[in-house]
Amino acid sequence: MTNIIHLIYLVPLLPLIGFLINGLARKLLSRPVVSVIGSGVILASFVISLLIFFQVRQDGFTAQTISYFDFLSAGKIKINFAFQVDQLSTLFLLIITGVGFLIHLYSTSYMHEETAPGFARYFSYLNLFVFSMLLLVLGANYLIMFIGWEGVGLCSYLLIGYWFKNTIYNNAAKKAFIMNRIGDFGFLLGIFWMINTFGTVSYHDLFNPQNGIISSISTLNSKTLVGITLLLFLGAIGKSAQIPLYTWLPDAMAGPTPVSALIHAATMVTAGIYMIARSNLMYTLSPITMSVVAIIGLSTAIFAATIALKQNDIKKVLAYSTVSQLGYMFLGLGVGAYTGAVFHVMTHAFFKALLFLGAGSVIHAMGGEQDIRKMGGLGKHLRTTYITFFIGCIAIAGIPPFSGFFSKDEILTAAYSNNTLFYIIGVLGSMLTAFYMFRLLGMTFNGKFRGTAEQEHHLHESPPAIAIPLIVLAFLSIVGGLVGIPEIFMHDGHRLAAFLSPVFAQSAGILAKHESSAQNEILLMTISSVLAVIASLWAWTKFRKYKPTVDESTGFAKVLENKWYVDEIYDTVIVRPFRSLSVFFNNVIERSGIDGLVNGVGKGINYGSRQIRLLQNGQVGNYILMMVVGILILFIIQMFAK
Amino acid sequence: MLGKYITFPELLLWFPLVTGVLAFTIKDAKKVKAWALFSSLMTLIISIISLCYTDGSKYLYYNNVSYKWMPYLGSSFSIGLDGMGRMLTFLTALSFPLILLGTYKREYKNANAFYGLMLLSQCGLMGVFVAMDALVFYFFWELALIPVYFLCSRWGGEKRIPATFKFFIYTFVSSLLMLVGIIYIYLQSPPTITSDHSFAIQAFYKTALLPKEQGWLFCLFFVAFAVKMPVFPFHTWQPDTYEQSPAPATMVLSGIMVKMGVFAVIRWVLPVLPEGTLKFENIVIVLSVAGMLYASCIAIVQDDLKRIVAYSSIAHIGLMSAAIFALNATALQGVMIQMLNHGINIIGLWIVIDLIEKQLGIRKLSQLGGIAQKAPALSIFFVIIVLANMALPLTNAFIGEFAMFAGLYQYNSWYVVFASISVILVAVYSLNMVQKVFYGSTNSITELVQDISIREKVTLAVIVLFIFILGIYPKPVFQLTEDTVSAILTKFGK
Amino acid sequence: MSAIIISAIWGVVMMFGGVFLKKSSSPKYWAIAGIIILLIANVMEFFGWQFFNIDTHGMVRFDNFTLVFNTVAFACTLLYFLLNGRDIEKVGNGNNISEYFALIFFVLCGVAISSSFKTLLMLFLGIEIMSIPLYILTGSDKRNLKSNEASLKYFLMGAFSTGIMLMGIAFIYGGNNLASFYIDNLQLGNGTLPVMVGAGLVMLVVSMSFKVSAAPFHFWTPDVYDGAPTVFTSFMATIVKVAGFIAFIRLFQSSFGVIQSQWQGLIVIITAATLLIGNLTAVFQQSVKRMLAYSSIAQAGFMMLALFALNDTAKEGLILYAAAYSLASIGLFAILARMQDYTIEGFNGLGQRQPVLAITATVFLLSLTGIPLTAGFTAKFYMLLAAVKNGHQLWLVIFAVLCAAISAYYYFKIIQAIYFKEPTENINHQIDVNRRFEWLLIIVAGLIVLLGVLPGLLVDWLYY
Amino acid sequence: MNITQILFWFLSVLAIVGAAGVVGSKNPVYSVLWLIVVFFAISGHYILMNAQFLAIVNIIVYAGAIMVLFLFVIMLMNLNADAEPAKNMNLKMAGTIAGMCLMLVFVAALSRSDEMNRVSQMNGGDIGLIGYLGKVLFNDYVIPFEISSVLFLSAMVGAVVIGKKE
Amino acid sequence: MEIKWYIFLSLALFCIGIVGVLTRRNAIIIFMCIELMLNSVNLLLVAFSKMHLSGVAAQFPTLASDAQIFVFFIMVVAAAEVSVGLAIIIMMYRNTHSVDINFLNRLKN
Repeated sequence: MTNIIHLIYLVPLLPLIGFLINGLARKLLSRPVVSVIGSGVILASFVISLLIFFQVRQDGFTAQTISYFDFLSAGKIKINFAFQVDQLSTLFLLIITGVGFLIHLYSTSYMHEETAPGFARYFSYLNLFVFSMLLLVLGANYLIMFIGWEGVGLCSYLLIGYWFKNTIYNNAAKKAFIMNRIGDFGFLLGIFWMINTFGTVSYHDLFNPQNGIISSISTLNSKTLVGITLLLFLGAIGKSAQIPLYTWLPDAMAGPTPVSALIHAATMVTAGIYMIARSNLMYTLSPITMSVVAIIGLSTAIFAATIALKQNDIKKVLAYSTVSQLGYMFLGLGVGAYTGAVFHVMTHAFFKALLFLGAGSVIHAMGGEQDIRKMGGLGKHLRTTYITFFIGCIAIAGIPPFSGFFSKDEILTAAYSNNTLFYIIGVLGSMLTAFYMFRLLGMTFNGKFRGTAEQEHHLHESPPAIAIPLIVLAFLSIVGGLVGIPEIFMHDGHRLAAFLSPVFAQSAGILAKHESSAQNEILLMTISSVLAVIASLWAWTKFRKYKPTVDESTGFAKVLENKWYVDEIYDTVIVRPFRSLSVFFNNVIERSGIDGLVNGVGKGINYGSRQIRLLQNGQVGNYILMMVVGILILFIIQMFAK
Repeated sequence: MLGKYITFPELLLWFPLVTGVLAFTIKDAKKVKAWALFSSLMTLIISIISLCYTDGSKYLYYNNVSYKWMPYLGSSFSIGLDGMGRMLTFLTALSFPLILLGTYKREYKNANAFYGLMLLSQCGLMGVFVAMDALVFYFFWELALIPVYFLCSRWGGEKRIPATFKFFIYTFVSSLLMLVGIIYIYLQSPPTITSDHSFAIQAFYKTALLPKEQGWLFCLFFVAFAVKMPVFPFHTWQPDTYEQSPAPATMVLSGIMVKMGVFAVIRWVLPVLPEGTLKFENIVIVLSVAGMLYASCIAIVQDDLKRIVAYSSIAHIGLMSAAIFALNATALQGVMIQMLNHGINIIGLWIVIDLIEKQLGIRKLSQLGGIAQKAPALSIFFVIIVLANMALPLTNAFIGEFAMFAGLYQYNSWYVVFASISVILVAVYSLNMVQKVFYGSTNSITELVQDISIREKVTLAVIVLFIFILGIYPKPVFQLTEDTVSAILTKFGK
Repeated sequence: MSAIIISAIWGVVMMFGGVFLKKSSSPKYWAIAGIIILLIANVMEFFGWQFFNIDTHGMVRFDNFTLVFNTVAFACTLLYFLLNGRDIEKVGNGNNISEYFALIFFVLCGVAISSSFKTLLMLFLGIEIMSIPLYILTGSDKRNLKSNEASLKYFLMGAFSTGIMLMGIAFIYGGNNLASFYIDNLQLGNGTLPVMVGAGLVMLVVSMSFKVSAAPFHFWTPDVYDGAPTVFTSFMATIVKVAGFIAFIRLFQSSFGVIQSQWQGLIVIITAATLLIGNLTAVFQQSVKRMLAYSSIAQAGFMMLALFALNDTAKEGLILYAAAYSLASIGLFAILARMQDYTIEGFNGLGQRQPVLAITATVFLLSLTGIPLTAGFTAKFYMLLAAVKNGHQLWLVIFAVLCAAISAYYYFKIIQAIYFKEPTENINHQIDVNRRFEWLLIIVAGLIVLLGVLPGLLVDWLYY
Repeated sequence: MNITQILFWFLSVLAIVGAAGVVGSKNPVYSVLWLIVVFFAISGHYILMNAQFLAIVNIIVYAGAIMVLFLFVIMLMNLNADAEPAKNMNLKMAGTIAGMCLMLVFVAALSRSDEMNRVSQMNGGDIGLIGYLGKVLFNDYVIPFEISSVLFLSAMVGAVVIGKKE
Repeated sequence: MEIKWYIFLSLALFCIGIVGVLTRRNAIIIFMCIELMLNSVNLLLVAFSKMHLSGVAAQFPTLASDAQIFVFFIMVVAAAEVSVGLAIIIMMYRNTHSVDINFLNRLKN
């Protein structure tokens, strides 16, 4: 058993192989073969991950770094291609491969209408994504993480633009990539800063408790650390869709629904959380950054939630919800609840994947329709979907004892002990969450069907390949929270915290624990749960009898419907001026300025040529006069100018 | 054994020359094409052998051959290969088969002259990379230009004559300035047995120059190389020339010739004029970084595929030139590998663009679209190459750019902050290009496009293979150039 | 010494040949024979075989520099005869052929004198012997008004500059304490330049500048080169002009070399002006012949750098430049002489019609531009080397280099016409060439490349 | 003021007046005649300086031969009438000013010369005598003398080539 | 006589010659002016020869006579030039029936 860790390379390698096979032989392979290969490799990875997990879980396991080769050795920089196996990465492995497998499975059915090569292309992209994501979490240094980081961005791009004939989808894909790149820009700078100051980017060198470089820093808020952490956080903002770079995520819903589930809900967008959790020590040492993270997280949470209230596209609602939930995770990170954040990543992966897949199932049934105003009453036709979706909604709304409750509560509790205002806003956000989720549920599954007759005729429950993942995820959404039962309910109930404790041990040592009293904690829980339940019920009752209205929404509702006009603002403030600048560069500076100067020299010479040749006017008298003048000048220079 | 009678630098230099001259005599278009391909493949084999062949000492004296040339002047025809030289000769040798294969379908009038000139330009380029004597270097520096000039002007697009002529004048002026600089340094160089001064590279390295002299000499040299690279604001010849040149010439220009500038700065400016370098490094870096952003911005609003790639190349080269002047091992190593990478990537880009243009006769973004449906293989290759051009991790350019950025960061972090904005901008225009060309729906023109043949697939596959191999395991290249870099840095006491 | 004597004698021979040889084609062969004899005699003298042992009282001296230059000049003349023999016979409707050859031999005599003089008197005579036959040759196309006009202009201005030169000589004689015309005696050892000698020096500079067509005394050049029959333009723009430079540098190096710093300013001004005016004016020309005339001014500017530098490298460079420039120009003029249309459009599509002519013309033009691998480059390189070596006024060198770039502009216009343009409809593109002519052009081009690769072949003889 | 000086001034004034006459006469024939006056004046100077040979040669060659040639040509062309239309006044002015400036500059420059006050030996010295000069010419200057024959030959050939009617 | 008077006289003649060259349009008169210039040089040379005779050349009279020989050669050359020059002028006259240099303007620019 001990050497199973050395098989770690197989975990990313298998998806890569899947990618290569599916990608290169996409014209030769039939759909079933592609499905088997595509899902099989992920399953295999999952199995290996599981085995590794069991080993890591054993007591006394210390983080291991497994180096493969010199990746980059230029001058001072020596960076290995190495994997890090510890509790955090293993947990993420499980989430990625586990949820990933389910979604692959789901996709085999969901994407069945694609042509065989397209199908293979889709699976190869998915495999590549899993590979990149695994690289991201497995990397033993920030460079490898960055590889995965950009890799998932790429896959996200490819998958959002999977239907490449559609220009809107392409634009969405492009937007996603570019926004991610803005984040990556910060990440990259952070890495450079690290390299420059610490000379290394390897986690082991930086964080190991014995002689890690960061570990030995004792001052808080050193300029370097604050800078690095802020830059890295910029990366996280981009990847995890936080204010101000969140706008790509709702647009990213252009991709196939399983992709939204996998990438834009369960895994990729949580990379930012992973990264900060991974560098928790640095963040802990820079409280300024922590506050920034918390504030941005919280504001994103509430901001996205408000937008979600008025969205009518089923996937858009979920997308904003994702943004909002990610905000919670950052809030957790910002207030030092690293475990809580990771916990929420996990539970969120379950229920948000569930919700997305459920939405996919709905869309599938509706023949591609995504507008919830044209749905309604689907619960009758899609029983499984309805039930699982319902479970998902409860979980995300934070109603006990479903998984969302535990994880969100942990974050909120930590927020409370950090700053009461955080807590209040957080609870408000969670109310909003409950509200819009149940609005979604109500409008989709309850009431009367509002679509066309033809659509109604075709309504049917999805095949098993779709249903099974839903059921599994629903199950996980219910019980997933049980790995993190708060201390007050059960001693040693927070197994996750125990499991992850080696990773966060150093931070925990530094963070002053504001242990709140047990009563207090129960009170808080009660408040949030009750509020969530109230919000849910209100929304459900209100929207289960939704009737489409033609009149345009006005005032604040309109602002919300238009997503606070953020896209428009970006367009006017950044995109357009930038484009004008580029046009200015191109037309004025390049054409008229530099090129004009160069051509001007040419023209000047031509002009000079035309003028100077007039001296040569054919008259001998003039010529001789010119000579005489020349003599005069030369003579004066020679004889007098001394 | 081989090294005793005839050496690699000689082989690499004379082989293309001889085959190039012979190519002129082959009248049959098909045969001459095959001949050129054969010749370039042979050169590639020679170059690969030279890469494997080592005798322990890699820097400067390795494989050095020297013939008496102008003994009174202290110039000898001396050529040799060090790590950097071997890398760049390899790039040259590798590029030509790729170029020829990638454009094999093209039919050019007077094929014998066309391919003959191609091979001659290869000879010229090789000469630049192997020269170990300033005069020899200058010789080849100009000679490499002439065949390319003819190629561009004879077989290029509609406005080829003014465009390439601008290019010619630009480079000619600048290289003449460099000649003045070379002469000046020569006249300060220490005496040798046969002459008062010497053009040999070692003599140049030993020449002691006053800081003030170094300052203006630096300007003379740098302008020459900046034009070739090109660095903002000496770049305006480039987009026009790339746009108007025939595809193979464009590839030679951007794939290899641009590297001449970078190479020359590393080989002839840094070690010879250390103090001049230190004096101007800031200015150069600022120019380069400004150029990066500027070119990237312009690339965004271009409509012509070739111009986009041209401006993108300016941006990439800007980073290289900035990194050179960061003057540390990391950055220089990055530059080294990036020379190779950029060469490979941009040739790939041109090949794809040429394949599109050849089939459809257009290369305007606004007229293209939906090619991915009709030509998936072409699209995949193109996307991969574009991604490599964007320096996505695990592709070759990432390694180079990462090292360069990291090195530049050591020099001054603010430059990197600005320079890496281009990381975002490159994504903007690259993806825009991919989208406009390959995605979306087809129109009446692009409907006719067909996917590429096996030959072109192989060509592009080789490029992609290099992209990934160098992107995942760049160590051999780093090792190859390590000694060169450290030898240069010792001049700066680093 | 044999060069002067044999060329004079052969001139007389050719002169009488006009009377006795009736067959119109034979003067050419006689002339070729004569030039070969001249060349051989000269080379033999170089290796120490003196035919004539005459006490010249030190008025002429044939040193290595002279002999190497003479060899170059005679070799170029040989090529010139070979290439242009037929065209010379056509000038002025085929009359007076042998007289033309006789005059050319007299010019060569003048060339030999002006490359070997040691006194101002011999310089004066040499320059005059070069000039007077050229006035005639310029006007040899008697029915052509342009030729007449050129001839008269050349003559008037030439005579005027002779006056200037003589005044200068007079002042130098009057002002120097040794009362000598011997240029070596003018070595002004104590480093001061007497006022009167200074005045004379300015006038000598002016008149020599006139002979080598340096600005602002170049005005005769375009008109005369344009008006003269192309074959003779070829001769006077190359060999004669270069001989002027040889005389120029010989005079100033021996006489005023040590006090160069006191008059370098003049040369700097003249050089800069020549480079600028020559190159700039050439840009706009439509007629290739006239363009070459201006370009010859530009090239003169580069050769002036030798005078600016005034060191051994400058001499080497001048020899190389002489060879490079003469060969390329002779070749180009030979092609031009066979063409019907002298405009740049006349060259359109030459690459397709006459590949050999095209490629050789390209080599000549590249050489004139100064692209490596051609003699033009090595020559320019030596010039720059010499000028930088001189150590002063580096800006002039950079200026020269920039002007060289301008020269690329107009030389390449022809290359562009040759290769990249289609023949124009309404222009007579006919060229009258044969195999022999092509081979000769190839030989000239080959020589250019040879000197471009191995300049030592020529320069090393200076130190033989 | 002795007789030499008087003669000197007289001849100088004559020469300058003659020269002005050459430039100023409208009729070319008068110009020729004025030029002859100048030549005589210059010959007078030669005699003053005891350069007898040159004085004679000047009269014979210049005044006698060359000027006659000029006269012939002028008469051949029948240019004795006022054939010259008014020249561009600007150019004329410019020419005159340039010439005067040149004169001014020359004089100004040369006045600073050391030689200015040295004396030119008048009347004495036999170097200007035919016998002396002849010896020098045919001993030391034999080469230039022979070479000047080439000059004459070429001039002769030239004149024939140009002058011969086709 | 002091040499300066000779110098001034020569310069005066020389410059009058130049003025004539510049202001006249008749080729023959221009040519005559050039002859005038040459003569002024001759005068100056002779004066210098006599000046040196009383100075450095007192012991070596050949140094002084060199100038007079030079003058002789100038005359020779002038004669040759005249023959050629007049021939050219006549040729010109034959073709254009004019010796006005202002009409020499076919070649320009």
